[in-house]
Amino acid sequence: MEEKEIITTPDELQEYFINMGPQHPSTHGVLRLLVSLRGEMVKSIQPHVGYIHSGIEKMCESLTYPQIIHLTDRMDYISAHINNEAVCLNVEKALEIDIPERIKVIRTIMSELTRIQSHQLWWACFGMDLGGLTCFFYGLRDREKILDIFEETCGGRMIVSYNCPGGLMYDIHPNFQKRVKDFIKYFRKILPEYDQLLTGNVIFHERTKGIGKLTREDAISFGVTGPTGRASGFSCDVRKHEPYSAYDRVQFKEILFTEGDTFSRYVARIEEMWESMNIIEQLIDNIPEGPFAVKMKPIIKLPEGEFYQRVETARGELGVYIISDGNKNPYRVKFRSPNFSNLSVLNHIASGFKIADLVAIGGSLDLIIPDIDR
Amino acid sequence: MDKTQLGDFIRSIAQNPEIKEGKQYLEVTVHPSGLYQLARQLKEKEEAQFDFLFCLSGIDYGADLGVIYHLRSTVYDHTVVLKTRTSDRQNPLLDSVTDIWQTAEFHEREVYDLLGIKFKNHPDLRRLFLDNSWGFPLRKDYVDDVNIVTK
Amino acid sequence: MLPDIVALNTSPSLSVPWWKVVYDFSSLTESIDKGLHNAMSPFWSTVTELLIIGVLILLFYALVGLFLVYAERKVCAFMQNRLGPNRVGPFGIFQTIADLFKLLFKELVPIKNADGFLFNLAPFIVIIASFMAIAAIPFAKGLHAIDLNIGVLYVIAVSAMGVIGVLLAGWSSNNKYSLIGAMRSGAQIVSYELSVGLSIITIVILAGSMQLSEIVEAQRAGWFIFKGHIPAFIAFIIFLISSTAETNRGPFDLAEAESELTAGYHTEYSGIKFAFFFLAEYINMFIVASIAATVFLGGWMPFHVGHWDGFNHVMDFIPPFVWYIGKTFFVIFLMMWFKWTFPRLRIDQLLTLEWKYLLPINLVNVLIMAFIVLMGWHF
Amino acid sequence: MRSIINYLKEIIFGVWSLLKGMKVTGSYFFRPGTIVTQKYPSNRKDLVMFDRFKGEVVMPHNEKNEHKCTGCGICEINCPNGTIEIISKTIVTEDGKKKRAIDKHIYRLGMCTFCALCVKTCPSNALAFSQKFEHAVFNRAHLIKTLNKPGSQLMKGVE
Repeated sequence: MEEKEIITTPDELQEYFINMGPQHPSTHGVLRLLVSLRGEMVKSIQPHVGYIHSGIEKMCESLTYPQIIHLTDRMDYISAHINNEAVCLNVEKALEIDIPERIKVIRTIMSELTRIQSHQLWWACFGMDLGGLTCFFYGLRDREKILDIFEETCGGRMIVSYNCPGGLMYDIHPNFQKRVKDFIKYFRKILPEYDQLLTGNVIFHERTKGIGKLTREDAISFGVTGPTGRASGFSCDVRKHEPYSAYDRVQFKEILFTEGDTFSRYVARIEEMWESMNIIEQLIDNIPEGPFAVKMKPIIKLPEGEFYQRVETARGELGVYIISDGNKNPYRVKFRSPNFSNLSVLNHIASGFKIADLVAIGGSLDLIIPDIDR
Repeated sequence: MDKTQLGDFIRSIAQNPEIKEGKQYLEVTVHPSGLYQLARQLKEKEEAQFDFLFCLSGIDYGADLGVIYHLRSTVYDHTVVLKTRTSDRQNPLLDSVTDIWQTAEFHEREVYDLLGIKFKNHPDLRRLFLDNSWGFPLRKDYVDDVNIVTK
Repeated sequence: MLPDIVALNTSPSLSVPWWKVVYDFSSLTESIDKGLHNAMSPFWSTVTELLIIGVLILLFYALVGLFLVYAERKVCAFMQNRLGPNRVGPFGIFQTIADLFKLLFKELVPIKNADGFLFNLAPFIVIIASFMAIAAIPFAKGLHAIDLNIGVLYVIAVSAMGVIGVLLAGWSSNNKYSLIGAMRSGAQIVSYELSVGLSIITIVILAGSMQLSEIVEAQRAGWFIFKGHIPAFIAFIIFLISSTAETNRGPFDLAEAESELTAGYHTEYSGIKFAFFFLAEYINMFIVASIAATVFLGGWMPFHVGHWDGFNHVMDFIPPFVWYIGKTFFVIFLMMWFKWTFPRLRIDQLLTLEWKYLLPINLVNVLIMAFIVLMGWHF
Repeated sequence: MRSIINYLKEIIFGVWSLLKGMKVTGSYFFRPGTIVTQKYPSNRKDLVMFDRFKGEVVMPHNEKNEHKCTGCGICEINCPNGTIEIISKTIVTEDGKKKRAIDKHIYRLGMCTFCALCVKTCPSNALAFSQKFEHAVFNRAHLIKTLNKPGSQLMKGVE
């Protein structure tokens, strides 16, 4: 039998590109992923960011320190309060001000509420990414309760602007404690429903287990922090390692997993919601009396030097790096945003999987695009 | 290791580093030519193990352009700040640390985008946020009459 | 010889009171048929009958489509703690009509480099496939557009035709998302067609006929889902799963997975062409639910329990049409429930489910059923 | 044999987990009392916003058409976006002294980010937030508002 030449298309010609984004339902914002595919297999992903680059770092150079805070709201708008807190803590550290206990405790409670509502929104969107639309509405329904607490105390729902250097903008609302307690009671009852709907579901297990594995070494090398990093076994919780505000006096455990797949990233966040509720319960009845803000000079000038503050936002480690030349404006502000590093790992963990998995992995990284673009 | 031990350690492996004990972290300034070697050693030496680059920022000092690396060891939980600066504003060129810490790939692209500092041996040095028609907005001499309004 | 389009197998019983018609439509259809034959030539009477049936089915089609869209929106809203449409009319019942007008008035966006002919043809193929399938469904006793003696085969064959439209739509749109969606849909329907067929064949073995009216008639003593022991129940579950997959719904909506492929094969469609796809999806759901109701749940047969004569009599009092609609909507509700609870599968898992789970179970199930029928163990 | 048992176990476990999920959605379906939708435009009359809600910046006037703004310009300095612009004038008080007072307190709602720095830093508490949140207008020029009412004066005793 004579040998026939088999004509095959070379690998690189079978690849084609598909643009996910800037407007795409699964990217939750204006992120563009240039995905190289072969069939349904993802070969590589090039993230294109910058569609909502707003130059926050440049703007900060011409603003005073209290004015910077409202800009940080707009970076990671889902954990706005924690961003605010990071700048305030940094300014207070630079000025060496002692913050009264009351402020610290309130800030911690607010941070944890922010974390819960952020994870609720993430759960909602993650469910939607995987095709379970009902999750979206349940998540938002419960998030609304926290947003109401924010609205009553801070006057804003997402963009709270509740911190200022030296304390808080206003004291907590008289209803605050009661509302928070009601919420915790309610949410402890609702959270198992999340598990019934999604966590235990066999389809969900199939979709997430073993998908997008990230090893601990890669997590550290890529600087992946937050629940994403902790799901890979990278102990990176700033609340534990460098406690700020009132985290040094509360008991909570750092959620660590070793699998590093989409499912463990999911469970890590669900577990964090339980832990956050524990933290709030420890503090809500023990808010000390005292002033809600320290008297500050009308014009805040930081001493010359460099100041770095790390906080744990809902998505990972946020670093605020202020270089001051002694003026009322900072010389340079750098925000080390968690999402920026988390995005960089996407190509590494998602190539070799299918498009549907890319959506699941992207959802489990919980990217907030304005935080990437800043 | 605490700050003084770290300082001694860095003196032993780097060529004439400029070491300053900052309030928070130990700050080490090195010449660009020695940066890559020092960084690699900081990552690989058994007693240092700075495996986590948690912040990489570019800065315009006015005359010089600089890059600041915040390093932490997840094993020993100690932190060091590496700094380097170059006075070449037209064509600043530094060594890339992407092969030591992979997170540097994006961070260096950001620095290149906003400050115009180029990195040698970077796998994919393109602009990140802005397109090529822009200048380098985080430089202090950047002017933009349309987008920057000051009162 | 005229084609007996209307009411093929019913005995003439013209002496019943008029309200009895809701229990047996055959006398009504028969008398219309007779009247028409007396009034005009056989050719024209057939044409008139065809026209009447065509218009009736078209009306029914539109009404069911509109109602199902509304029902789906309300059901999903209630499952999600929402109100759903509530602005147009009381409880928003005119919302879908408003939507229909909106879609009618919308611009049909032409697509650059699209294959124009196929692009325009695709929605019609999809809608004609569903239109043809609806003709074979027995709505009530004697209310049949066409009662083929291979009705089951016909419905399976015709409803599978819709995938051609989906494939054409995906191919001709000049859009990679559409193409991926269409290819997924092709793989999906080719696989799941097997399960649909086999699970119905399980019941065909039990019923001994492929004629839908006879299958219904055979369930006078008891619905097949009860009559056929466990195999019939398993067949019902498999039919539910695979028919959900065949209609591109629920956890199997990979062809239009909106979080992955924006809208899949109908990404580029707009206006009334999009509405056709949308409507066809709901009508397909209605058709598979009707088949499930007919084959497994006794069609328009009332619910009877053994020798409880009083109870059976009360059940008989409810008109067959209501029984039929009730059963169909029960199945539709189940499908909606699936859709609004489960996350979506991945394409390889979808095929795994079919080839590794449903198909083997189905084959074993057919064997068991054949054995049961052979031994006469069924009720 | 073992593999068949595992196979069946897998199926039963899978179906059971799916049924648990359906229980959640199904139970909500049959409990319309849990619906959380607010019928917004029709519930406008009894819609109460929280009293701290940051709707827009207003300058409260008393019944004698007096406000507390001295025109010091601190809010203008503190505003990060240039939302506030104060146009001042010189007036002659009753005892013949010349004094600075506001002519117009211009507030650009379209630029405001609701950081509350102006309200918080105002030395005479002249500014406040209103709870109005329906800001949509057809013309962008309508978003530029003058906060002091025409003919209003500085309240007595406010320096």
